[in-house]
Amino acid sequence: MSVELSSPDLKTDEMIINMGPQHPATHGVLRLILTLDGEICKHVEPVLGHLHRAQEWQGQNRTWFQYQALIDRVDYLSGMYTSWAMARAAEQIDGLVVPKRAEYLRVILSEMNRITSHLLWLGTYLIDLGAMFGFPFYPFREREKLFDLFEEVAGQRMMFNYIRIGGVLRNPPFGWFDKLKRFTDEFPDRIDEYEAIVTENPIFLKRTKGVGILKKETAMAYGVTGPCIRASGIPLDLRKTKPYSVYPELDFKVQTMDGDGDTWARYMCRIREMRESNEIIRQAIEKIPGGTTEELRKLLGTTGPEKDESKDLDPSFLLMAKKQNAGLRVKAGEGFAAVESPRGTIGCYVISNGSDKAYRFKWRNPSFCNLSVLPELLVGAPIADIMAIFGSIDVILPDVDR
Amino acid sequence: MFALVGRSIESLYQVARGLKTVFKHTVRPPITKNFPDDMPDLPGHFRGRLALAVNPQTSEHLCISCLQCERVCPDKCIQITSHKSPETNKPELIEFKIDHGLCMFCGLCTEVCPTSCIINTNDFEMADYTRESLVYDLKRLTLSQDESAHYFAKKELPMPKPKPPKPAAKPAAPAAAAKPAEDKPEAKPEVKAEAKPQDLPAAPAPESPKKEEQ
Amino acid sequence: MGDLSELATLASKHMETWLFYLVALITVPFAFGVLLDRNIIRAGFLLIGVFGGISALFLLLQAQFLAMAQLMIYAVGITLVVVIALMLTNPRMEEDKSPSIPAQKAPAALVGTLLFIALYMAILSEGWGNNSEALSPDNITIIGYSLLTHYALPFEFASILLLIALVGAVMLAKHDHFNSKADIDEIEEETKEISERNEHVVKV
Amino acid sequence: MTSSAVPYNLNEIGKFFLLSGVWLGIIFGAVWAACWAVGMLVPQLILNAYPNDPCALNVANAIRLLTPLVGVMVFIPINAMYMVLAERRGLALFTVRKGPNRVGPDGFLQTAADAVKLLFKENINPHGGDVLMFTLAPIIFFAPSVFGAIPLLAAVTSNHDLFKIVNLPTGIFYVLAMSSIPVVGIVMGGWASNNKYSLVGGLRSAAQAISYEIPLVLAIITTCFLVGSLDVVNIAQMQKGTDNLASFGFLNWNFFGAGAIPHYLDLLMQGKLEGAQVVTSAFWSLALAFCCILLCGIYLTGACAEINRIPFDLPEAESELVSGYNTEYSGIRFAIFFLAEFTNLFIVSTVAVVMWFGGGATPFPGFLDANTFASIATPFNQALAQAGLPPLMDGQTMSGAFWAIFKTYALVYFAILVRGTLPRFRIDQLLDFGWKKLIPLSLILLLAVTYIRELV
Repeated sequence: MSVELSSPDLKTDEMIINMGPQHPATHGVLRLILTLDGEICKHVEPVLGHLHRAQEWQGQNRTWFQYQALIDRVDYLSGMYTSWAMARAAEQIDGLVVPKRAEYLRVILSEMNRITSHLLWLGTYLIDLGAMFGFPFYPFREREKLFDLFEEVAGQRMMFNYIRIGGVLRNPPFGWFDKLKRFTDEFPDRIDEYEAIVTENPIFLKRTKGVGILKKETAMAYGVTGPCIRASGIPLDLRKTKPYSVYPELDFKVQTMDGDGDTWARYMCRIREMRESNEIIRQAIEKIPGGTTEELRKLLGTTGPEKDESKDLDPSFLLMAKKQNAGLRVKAGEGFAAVESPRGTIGCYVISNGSDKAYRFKWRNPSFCNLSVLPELLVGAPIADIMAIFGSIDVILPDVDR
Repeated sequence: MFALVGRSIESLYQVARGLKTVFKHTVRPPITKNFPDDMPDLPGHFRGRLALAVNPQTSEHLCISCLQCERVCPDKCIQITSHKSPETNKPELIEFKIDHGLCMFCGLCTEVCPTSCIINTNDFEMADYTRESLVYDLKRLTLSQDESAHYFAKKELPMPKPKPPKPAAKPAAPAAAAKPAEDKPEAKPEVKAEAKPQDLPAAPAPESPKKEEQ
Repeated sequence: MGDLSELATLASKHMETWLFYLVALITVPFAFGVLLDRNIIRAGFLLIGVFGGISALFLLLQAQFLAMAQLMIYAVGITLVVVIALMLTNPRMEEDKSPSIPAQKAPAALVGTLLFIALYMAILSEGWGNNSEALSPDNITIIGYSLLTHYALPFEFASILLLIALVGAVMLAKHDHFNSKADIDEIEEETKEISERNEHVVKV
Repeated sequence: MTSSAVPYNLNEIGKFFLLSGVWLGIIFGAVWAACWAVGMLVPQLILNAYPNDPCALNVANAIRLLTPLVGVMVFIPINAMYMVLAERRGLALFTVRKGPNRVGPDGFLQTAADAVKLLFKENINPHGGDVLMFTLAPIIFFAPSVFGAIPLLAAVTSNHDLFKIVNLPTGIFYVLAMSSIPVVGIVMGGWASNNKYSLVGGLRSAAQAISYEIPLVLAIITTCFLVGSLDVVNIAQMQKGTDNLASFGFLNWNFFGAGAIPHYLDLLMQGKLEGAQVVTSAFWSLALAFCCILLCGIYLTGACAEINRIPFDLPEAESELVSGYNTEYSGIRFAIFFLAEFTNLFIVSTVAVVMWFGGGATPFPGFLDANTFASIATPFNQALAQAGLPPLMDGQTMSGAFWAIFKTYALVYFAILVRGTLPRFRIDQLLDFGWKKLIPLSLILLLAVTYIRELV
């Protein structure tokens, strides 16, 4: 039960507030023009484009090889997925079959990426809700651990440039899988800790329960994807509904929430997804062809690296299906591929004319589509809930503006 | 009324649980490091500042002015000046400039380099006062012999073949070092293929695409 | 040494008098400020200063309890609420630039003067300059007894008056009560319109 | 969590305590030295120079009167400096970090450096703002907390001679009245900034302070009513436990029902209770103790809201209002706001200690009490006496000060822990909580205490 902040029979003046683009809680450079009645938002107008970088146009002016280094900077918190979508689209045109081991590595690293993205969301969301000084550091601690692992494989912590057309860049180094396994063992306990602090906290419940309700129909109408729509009860998850890669071989559930998709449901959905991703990683480590790097070496009978020339090598142990070099060309044709990113469906539509550059790129970015539902949720919400709702949608501004 | 009391007690319990969990963290050791004092232990593949390696054994400059890195760079931040050496009729490096203010550390140049000359070092402390000072010239880019050896070992790169004795080369002066390695662009991949099974445990970074291809 | 002795004598004899003038010196400009400042919100803040000065006077009179009550209720509670109400009604914080009407000046001055004379006479007739008997420092008990015995009726009247004022304020803040249903409809319509506009924006 | 993940973090904890100990030693040493010099040394020197001169006596007395003011003036800035550091280090402990550790040994001088930085920053007047109000606001925010702290000095030093003068018969009422003023400063600052975020922050603060003042005052008044005094010294003295069971140590605190429990235990031991009385008396004693604990809880909640700390830091609400009322402030004015915030935290903690946690009384009779400290203080005093100087401090005051500081900082650390855990309320939920939960609860408690007091 809450006090009506504005009763219809109380006269007050309207106030227009410009929230952003330089506001601490707009996660970058979104500008919201709010019309407030007291503290109640009566009208909201998001202004986009402060971060527009012409990513599609750049794709048409860069070779395939160059563009894949750029593309994981679009959604910088889940770079794996953008590269993956692009790689899959190109592979579709080229008819490449990616080796099994590469697919597993893609799944492992992208699920790790999903965890890091959700962890960052968790921390910043609690900052949006005002738990500014303590809690947000805990998710970041785990995130750093994962980033250390990313660094060893891909060379950088966020701009991985790891998934390549036809496979992945390199094998994880020695001992990497053990570290990852150790992480997956302790991670569920960490999530328990977050939940002990946050999930049932009365203030948190008050701030999130029944706030920013996103109905199924609205979500469908606006093309919302990802945890936002799953929290509204629609089990839309490309990993299950349109399985790709090796997801059919892995055992996991799509996490949906019952009832109204309020901010708490979106929070809970992400927490559960982290647990599920952790399980997926654990399974993938078990199932990866060739096993860990050490086992692979043993299997091949070498103490050194995989032998290049060995004809007897199981093709599923390879990392690349196609020669990757600066002059990489993709056959003429068009392809579309979508992957399930932490924010929703990333779609990549490419037309190739057979040269080393793509003829046309078109991205479907989940943040942009999710953001479009924001005015629907914000009207009638008090100013403090604007941050709670906006944060719960989890948009990345470069992903919105491209 | 009783429901209210029950809810209040439940709320207090949950808050206490949160406080307990936070308090428990007091006894955990800090995860932060005193950065300039303890430098992070970076993996070999870390993509830091770009640099040009020299042959760790002979300290010859490895660049052969093939311009592949300049061509592949998405940001166009590499600028190579070279000319045809009158003696060997091979390209000879005059100046090599990388604008680190423009560079996005994607590492594509290191992947295409046929001689493993341009590498990403583990150095990431490049803050400077002007944009001009972020443009590194050949002198600042070239690593010493020890550093090169360190990175070759750390990145598990194949050792470059020592150059055949050449007439007018000055091995100590990398800027003017003539590159008489006539067959280098062709020969290098083979060299690597030979080298790998013997002394390299992991997949070398720049070669892996080729290696896995077969 | 002579200076010191004079100072000490002065202090011991006329300490209260000097303090009174000091407080008055602070309070009176505040009061003038309240009257003269055209910016109504600043005038409100100055009023807080006036009340603070008055509570200091109470302190000088050994009426600690009254001083604190004055500070808490008048200075902080009531005046602050008034100031906030002013802010809400005038969020753009404009100063009132309209020139005052000369026709109102003369009657205002007359009324002011008459009021002042009336107050002055009232104060003089009380003759309380002579009573120098010190109050007990712990005079809360006395105040409590007086309020509930001798002054019980005025006390109750005051509370009823406050209640009436409260109800009146609530009524004034509301729209005309009979139209409220229509207003709700109007606002709902507005909201709907806005959300439709938003849909349009999103589609574009 | 694997077992290897819980090695004890003794190093960091040790550093934290060392830091706190040294800082507190410096703070209270400096304060006491200043008070001693102004209140004892200078008057004595004057009297020695002009013996038997009534004027000199007057002057000496006038100087002595300044002692509490000087003490508070010295105390507040350096104490706030320590508190900022303690908060940062404490939060770092809770969040597996190290906290500031660069300036001075282990970050010892971090806040001093910050203070210097803030002093030298430019003072910016916002365009279109009201400069006079803008400048006055931090002072109005800060000054009352300085003056409000003065009566507490007497309470925490066991009514030391130097501070007797500031002990008002309406002490706690004075503190409450003073602590209600800072909100004027916030509203003023918010309005004078000519910034909508600031204005909203100021208005929120006013709404919050006015609504939480009621339960806070009610909680304090109920306790005053229970002990029958408004005098802080009196309240603190009454809670002083003895080793006698009828008023045993910490059980005699107001927190445990203002002595109801030890009184009951005493009666039980002496066998003065018969039959059903054993149970009913126990029940009422426990009920009173429970009421007092609730009152203390209400006070702490209301105090948190009064001083705008998480979870009630809505006026500042960084994610919504950028920085609320102090968005436009910079330099020294911002520093004053910052200082006042921490000072307020300290003062509300002290009030809680005086009202519920026994003031300067030792929790266990005989443990670090006046005698222990007297044995420390005596050699110093003797040395000073030989030099013809007044004594530095007696054991009684020292023990009182030590325990008051200890308890106050325990509460401050609890506030830091809360800050590290809880998210922030929404403004309507906050007012809802205040008006619909806390005020009725405090009224019910007032009623309950009235009756239970008679039954115990």
